[in-house]
Amino acid sequence: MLDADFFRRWMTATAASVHREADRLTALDSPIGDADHGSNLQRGFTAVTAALEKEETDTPGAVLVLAGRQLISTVGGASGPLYGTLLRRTGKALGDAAEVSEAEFAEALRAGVDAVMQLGGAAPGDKTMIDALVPAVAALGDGFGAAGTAAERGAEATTPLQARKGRASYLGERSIGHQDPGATSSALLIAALGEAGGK
Amino acid sequence: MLDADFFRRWMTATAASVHREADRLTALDSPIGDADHGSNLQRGFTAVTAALEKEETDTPGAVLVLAGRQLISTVGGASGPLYGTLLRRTGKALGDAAEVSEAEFAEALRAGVDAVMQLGGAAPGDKTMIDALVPAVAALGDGFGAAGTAAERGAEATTPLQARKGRASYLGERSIGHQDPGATSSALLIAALGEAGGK
Amino acid sequence: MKMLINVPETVVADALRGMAAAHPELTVDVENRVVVRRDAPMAGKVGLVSGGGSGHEPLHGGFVGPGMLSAACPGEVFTSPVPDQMLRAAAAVNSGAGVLFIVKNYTGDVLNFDMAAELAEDEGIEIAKVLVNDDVAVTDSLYTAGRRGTGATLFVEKIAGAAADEGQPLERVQSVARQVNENSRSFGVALSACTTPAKGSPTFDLPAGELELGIGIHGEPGRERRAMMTSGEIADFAVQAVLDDLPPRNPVLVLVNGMGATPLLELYGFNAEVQRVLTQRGVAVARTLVGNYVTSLDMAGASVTVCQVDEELLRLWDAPVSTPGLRWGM
Amino acid sequence: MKMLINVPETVVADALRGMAAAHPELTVDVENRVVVRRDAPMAGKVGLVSGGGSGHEPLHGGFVGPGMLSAACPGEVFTSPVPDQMLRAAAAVNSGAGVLFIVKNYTGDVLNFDMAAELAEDEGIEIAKVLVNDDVAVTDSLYTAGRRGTGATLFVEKIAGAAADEGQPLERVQSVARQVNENSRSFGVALSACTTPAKGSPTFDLPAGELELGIGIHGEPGRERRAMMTSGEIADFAVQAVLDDLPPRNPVLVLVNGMGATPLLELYGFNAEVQRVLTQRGVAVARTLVGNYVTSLDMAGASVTVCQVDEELLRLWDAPVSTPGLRWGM
Ligand SMILES: Nc1ncnc2c1ncn2[C@@H]1O[C@H](COP(=O)(O)OP(=O)(O)O)[C@@H](O)[C@H]1O
Ligand SMILES: Nc1ncnc2c1ncn2[C@@H]1O[C@H](COP(=O)(O)OP(=O)(O)O)[C@@H](O)[C@H]1O
Ligand SMILES: [Mg+2]
Ligand SMILES: [Mg+2]
Ligand SMILES: [Mg+2]
Ligand SMILES: [Mg+2]
Repeated sequence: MLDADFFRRWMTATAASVHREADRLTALDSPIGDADHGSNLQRGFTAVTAALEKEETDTPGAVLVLAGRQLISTVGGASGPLYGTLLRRTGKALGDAAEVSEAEFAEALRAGVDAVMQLGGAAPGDKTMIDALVPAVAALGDGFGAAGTAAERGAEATTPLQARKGRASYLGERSIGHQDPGATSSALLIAALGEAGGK
Repeated sequence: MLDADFFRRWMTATAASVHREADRLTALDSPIGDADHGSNLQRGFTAVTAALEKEETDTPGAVLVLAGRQLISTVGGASGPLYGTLLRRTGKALGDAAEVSEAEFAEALRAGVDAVMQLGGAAPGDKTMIDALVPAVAALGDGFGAAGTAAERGAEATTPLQARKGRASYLGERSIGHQDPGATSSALLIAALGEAGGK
Repeated sequence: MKMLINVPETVVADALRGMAAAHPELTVDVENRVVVRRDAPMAGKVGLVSGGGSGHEPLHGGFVGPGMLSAACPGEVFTSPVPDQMLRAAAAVNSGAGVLFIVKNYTGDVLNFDMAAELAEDEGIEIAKVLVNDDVAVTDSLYTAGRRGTGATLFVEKIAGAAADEGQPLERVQSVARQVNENSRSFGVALSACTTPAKGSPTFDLPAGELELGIGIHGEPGRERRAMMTSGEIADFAVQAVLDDLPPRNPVLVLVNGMGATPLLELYGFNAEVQRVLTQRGVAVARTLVGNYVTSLDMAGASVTVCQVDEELLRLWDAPVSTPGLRWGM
Repeated sequence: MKMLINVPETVVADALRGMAAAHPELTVDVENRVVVRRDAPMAGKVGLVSGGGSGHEPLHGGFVGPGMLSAACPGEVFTSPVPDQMLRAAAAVNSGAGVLFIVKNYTGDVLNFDMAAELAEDEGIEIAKVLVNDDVAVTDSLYTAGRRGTGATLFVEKIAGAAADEGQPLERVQSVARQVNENSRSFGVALSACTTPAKGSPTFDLPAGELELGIGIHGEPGRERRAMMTSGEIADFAVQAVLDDLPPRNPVLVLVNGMGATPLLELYGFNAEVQRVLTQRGVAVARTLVGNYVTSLDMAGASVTVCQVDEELLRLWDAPVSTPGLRWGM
C-alpha cells in the first residue's frame, strides 16, 4: 500500500531529478522550443517541495492536489497547467483514503493523464508528454520499474515524430529528429516512482 | 613646371589609391577609431574626380580649390574639413597662375598644412595626418619621391605614439601600437604626386 | 553570451523594480508580478488585461496606461504567467463592467488564461477573451497549435484600449478586439537567434550568410532557413506572405517591428522596402509604426504586421494613448 | 555580420526614405539629408538644428518635432554630416530669430558645424552654438579631443527645444542649453562591439567574459577592458564615475540608455541598480527615462546620464514634446 509519505517521497525524488536534469531539459527545449522547460520545472518542483514541508498533508490525494496546485501557481507555460492538472486530477481520483493500492494509484493516474489529454487536446503520437505518460500508465500494472522503462521508451520514441501540439508544432517537419522535452520530463516523473517506492 | 593637368592627374591618382586602399584605411580606423576613414575618402575622391570632369579648371589653384570644396561638401567627419582645407588653402596659395614651379607648390603646400594645423589644433607627434604631411613638406625640395618616402615614414612613425587629437585620443594609452589612418591616407596623397608627375 | 543582468533567476523581478522606478504613473507589484494603471479600476469601464512571457518588452507591461491596457502580467522569460497573476490583475481592474483577457495564441498562455478566467468568474468577475493569432508563418493549423500571436497584439491592445476608455461595454470591446485580430496578419524573420538568461547561449545556431524565415517571438527557429537576403528581398517575401493570406480591400495600419537587436537605422530602411511592396500591390497605408515593440530579447530581425482598418478602427487607433511604450495625443 | 540592409552604400538614404513614409508629420529631404519640422520656420521662434553621424537613432532625426529639434542633419554612419546639410537646415528653420546649433563634441562634428556657421552667417542667419561634452570616461582633456557628447544630447535637445518653442530668444535658448550640458555627466559600457555597414564586421574584438568600460557611441573601444561584471557592479562603477565628477546638489534627470542591442528587460533591471546606487549616494531623482535613445548601431551595452536640474529646467523637461523618438503631453 502507498501512503502519503510515499507520495511525498515521489515528489521529492522528482524534484531532485528535475534539478539534476534541468540543463538537459532546457537544451532539448532549444531546437524545437523556447529553452525554458528545465527552469520551468525547477521553479515548480522547488515550490512543491517547499509547500509539502510547510503544509500538512495526510492523505495521498492531499499530497498530489497540493503539488498540482503549486505547479499551476508557479510554473506557467504549457507544462505548468498540464503537469498541475496531471497531479491534481490524480490526487482527486485518489479521494481521501489514507493509503491506496498500486492498482488504485494506476487507475487514478490514468484519470490524471486523461485530464491532461482533454485539457491540452494532445493524443499519443503528437510528440508531447502524453507519449511518455500513456505507455507508463499501461505498464504500471507490472510495477514502477516497468512503468519507468515504458515512459523512457515513450520519450525516446518522440524523436522521429513530427510535433502536432505545443511550440514544436510551429516547426513543421523541422521538429523531426529531436526528442520532446515534456516527454523527457514525464519519464523523469515516472522513474521517480521507483526511487520513492523501493519496489 | 606643373600645370592644371598635373594637378588633375594628382587628384585622379589619389582617388585611385584611395579606392585601392579603402579597406585598409577603414581597418586602421577600427581599433582606434570608428571604422569609416576608407569609405569617407572614397566618397570624397569620387566626388572630386566627378567634379573635375564636369567643371572647367584651367589653373592649378582652381583645380585644388574645387577639389577641396568637394571634400568639404561630401566627406564629413574630421577628415573632410581637414583634407578639404588642405587642398583649398594650397590651391588659394597658388593664386591664378597657369603653371607653378615645384618650389612654389612646396611653398603653397606648406601653407595648406599650416591651415590644417590651425583648424584642427594638432601638432606633430599628436598621431594625426600632420605626422605624415609635415615631413612630406620638408622633403618636397628633394622631389616627389623623397616627399613620398618621408610621408610614408611619418605615417609609420605614428604607431608608437599616443594620440592627442581626434577619436583615437579617447583611448588614452590604448591608442599606442596602431598606425594612424589619417597619416596613412596622407602618405597615399603625397605618393600620388609621384604617380602624377612622372618625376 | 554576456548580459546586463545580476543572475538569471531575478531578471524579471529586477526589471519590474526598474520599471517601478521609471514609471511612477504605474502601480508595479513586483512580488506578485502585476503592472496596473494607477487609475484602475475605472468606474463603469471595461478592464483590459494581457500578459505573457517576459522578453518581448515593451509588450505587455510597457503598454499599460490610459488608452491601452489596464494591467499586464509578466511571466518568466518566454513563459506564460500563472493564473494567480491574471486573477489578481482582473480583480485590480474590474469596476463591475467586466474584464477582457487579451491572449496570444500559445498553448501555455491559453491554458493559464483559461484557468484564470474560471477562477475570476468564481469570484464574480465577468471575463471575456480574445485570442490573438496573426502569424501567417504557421500553416496547417489542424496539425499545429494554431497560428501564433505576434505583432497584431499591439494593434489589438491599442484599439481595444481606446474602446474600453471610451466606456464601450465588454461585449463591444471584445468584438472590436476580435475584428482587429481577424484583420491582422504578420510574418517575421531572424538574422540571429536570441539568448535567454536561463540558457545563456543562443537558442539555435544561425550561421553567417543564412537567415530564418517565419519565426515566432520566443527564440524558436522558423519554418525555413535560407541564404541571406537583402532588405528588399525580405520585404518582398514577408509582405507577400501577409497579403496572400489576407488581400486587404481597406487601408491598413503597418507595423515594421524590430526583434530587439536590429538598429532603428536598418528598421527604417526595411520600412522603405515594405512600403515599396505595399505600393506595388496597390495597398493603401493609413498609418505606419516603426520600432522595437514586440521583441525577442536580443534577436536581430524584423516582422511586418498589416491590419486592415475601417474608419472606426482607425479612429480608435488614432485616439490618445499614454503608456511607456506607445504614446500620443496626451 | 548580417544586416537588414540592401547595400552598405545606401543605408542612410534608405532609412530616410523609410522615415519619410512612417512620419508624414516631418519633412524628410532624402537627397539633401535634412529632416525638418513641418511647421518650420516658426514665426519669431529660434530654430534648433542638430546632427551627427547616423547609427545613433532615434538621435537626432527621431527628435525632430514640436518641443524638440527644428531640424536634424544625418551624416553617413558614424561620420559627421557636411556643412552643406547644416546650412540647408539652418535656412529652412530660420524665422529671423536665429538658429542654435547643438553640436556633440567630436572633431568632425565641431569642424563641420563651424564651417556651416560661417556660411550661414554669410547668408545673414544668426547662429549660436552649444557644445555637448558630457562623457566622463574621457579624462585629461588637455591631451585629448576633449569629452565626447553622448547621452546629455537628449537632455539638451529636449530642454532647449522647450525653451525655443516658448519663444525664448536665441541668447536665452543657448544659455539654457549650456546649463543643461554643464550639469550633465555620462558613462557608458559595452558588452559587445558594433558592426558598421561599411566594415561589415565588429569594430573591435570583445571576448566572452569581458566588457569595455568608458566607451563612446561610435563603436570605438573604451578606456579599459575588464572581466565581465554584474548589472549591479556596472551600475556601481558607472554611477560612481558620474557622481564623482559632478556631485549633484539638486534633483536629477536620469537617462538609462541602451546602446542598441540590449533588451529593454535588461535595461529596466539595470535601472533598478542605477537607482539603488543613486539612493545610496543620497541623490534625489526627479525623472527617469529608460530606453534605446542614443545608440551605437547593434552594440550591446548601456550608458547612464545624470543631469542636475533646477525648477526651470525640470519645467522645460516636462513640457509637451512630440517627436518620433520622444513624446509626451501632446
Ligand atoms: N497541448 C499539449 N498537450 C500535452 N503536452 C503538451 C502540449 N503542449 C505542450 N506540451 C508539452 O509541454 C512541453 C513544453 O513545456 P514548457 O517548455 O515548459 O512550456 P512552453 O512550451 O510553454 O515553453 C512540450 O515538450 C510538450 O511535451
Ligand atoms: N584635430 C586633428 N588634426 C589633424 N588631423 C586630425 C585631427 N583629428 C583627426 N585627424 C585625422 O583624421 C583621421 C580620422 O579621419 P576620419 O576617420 O575620416 O574621421 P572621423 O574621426 O571623424 O571618423 C585621423 O586618423 C587623424 O589622422
Ligand atoms: Mg518551453
Ligand atoms: Mg573615422
Ligand atoms: Mg515557454
Ligand atoms: Mg567618423
